[in-house]
Amino acid sequence: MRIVVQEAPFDMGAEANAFAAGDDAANGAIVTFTGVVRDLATGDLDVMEIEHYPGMTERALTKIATEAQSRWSLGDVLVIHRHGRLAPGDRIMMVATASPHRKDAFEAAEYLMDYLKSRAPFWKKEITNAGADWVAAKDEDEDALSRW
Amino acid sequence: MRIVVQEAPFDMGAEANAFAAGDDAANGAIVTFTGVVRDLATGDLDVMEIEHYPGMTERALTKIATEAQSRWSLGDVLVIHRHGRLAPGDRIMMVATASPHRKDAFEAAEYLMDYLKSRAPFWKKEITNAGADWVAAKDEDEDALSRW
Amino acid sequence: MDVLYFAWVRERIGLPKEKVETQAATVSDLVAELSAREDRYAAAFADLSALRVALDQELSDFDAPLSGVREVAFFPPMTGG
Amino acid sequence: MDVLYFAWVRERIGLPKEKVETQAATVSDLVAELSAREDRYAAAFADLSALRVALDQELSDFDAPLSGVREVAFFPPMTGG
Repeated sequence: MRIVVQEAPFDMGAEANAFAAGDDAANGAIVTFTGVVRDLATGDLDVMEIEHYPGMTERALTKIATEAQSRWSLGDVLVIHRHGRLAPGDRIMMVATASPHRKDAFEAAEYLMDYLKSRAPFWKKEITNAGADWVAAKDEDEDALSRW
Repeated sequence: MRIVVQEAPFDMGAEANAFAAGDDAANGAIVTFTGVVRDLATGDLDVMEIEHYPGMTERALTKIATEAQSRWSLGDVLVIHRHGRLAPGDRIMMVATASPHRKDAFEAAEYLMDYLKSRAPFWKKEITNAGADWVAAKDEDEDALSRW
Repeated sequence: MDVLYFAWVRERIGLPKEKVETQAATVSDLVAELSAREDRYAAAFADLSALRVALDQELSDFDAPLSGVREVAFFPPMTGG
Repeated sequence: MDVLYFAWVRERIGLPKEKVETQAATVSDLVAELSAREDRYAAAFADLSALRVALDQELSDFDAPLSGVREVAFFPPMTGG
């Protein structure tokens, strides 16, 4: 398991390759999810600022990843999440899962994402010419947890 | 949409980065699935040989990807599938999806995988010291189609 | 008409592709015609439930008519991914 | 006890962290105590349904006892990923 919380950008492709390189050929299925800063519908997002809770963040991510490993047959799990100032198009975070079964790899990645959205202490703020707004949590993200 | 059928190895990380680079920041969610040649339980797989049906393969993959694009809100779709001789640990194939919504990106990638398993004309043969065996299609792979 | 064979169908029949002159109306008729030729065809086509067929590179079935078809392919269930 | 604030809770209260000497038995008691201090606290804690609380870096709830707790954090629902 590798949990990374950092301000610096990360290279999604290099991380995916490094993750897969650790594989022992027992895990035929590798899934990655990468989150990218979306521009607003109005197209005027200047900066996305991501605040987090140092200490709790790592604990929460580790707990979520450990739970995923106990629920599915996983060879390895990777979680990377950035904080600080990001621009549209920047990668915010990624998760990766390796498993002998594609269903497990997919489900575990979705589980990680669902919990990461609503149970890891990150808060997003969108900054435009018009001002700054904290992103509101979505009911659908909270609801997504009920399926697990 | 990019559909690639090739004998040569591909660089999963480079492909993932190239796929994401084409993104216009409207698609916040990128999912990749990569299939790796698994060793056998007995640990003695020497070579996996993948036969395909040139011409039909590209048609079938294009049809599957086009159907995925019509079902989900996707920015782009990538499918790469190798044929020829592969060794344990080699990457066989990958799919990638980009979408404004993580649910769409995940579902479309799972759909691509399910159809690719049972509806694209590839056949795997496992070669060990003891001989060569064509991999039998699994009922569970055929059954997986019924959910779509 | 081009007839193609893949995977163990190809191995059992012993060739990947051949030209077949036929008046067969359906895929089943063609299968019967080929099976009557030689044992290796009869062996390959013994269990049709273990086979798939594509007509002009589109998956089809054994009842399908062959009129206008230029390429027929026989193969086992696919195992991609 | 360390009390931490994040996101708009931090902005409304005007600081990220403070030491609080309190005999509050539960999180709710602490919230009431802070809210009584100054308007900015009362404003931040006006709608508890819009807030989450963590005790020693584990998500908890407003009924939870504070005995033995060294770090309390208040923040809005999380929006990671």
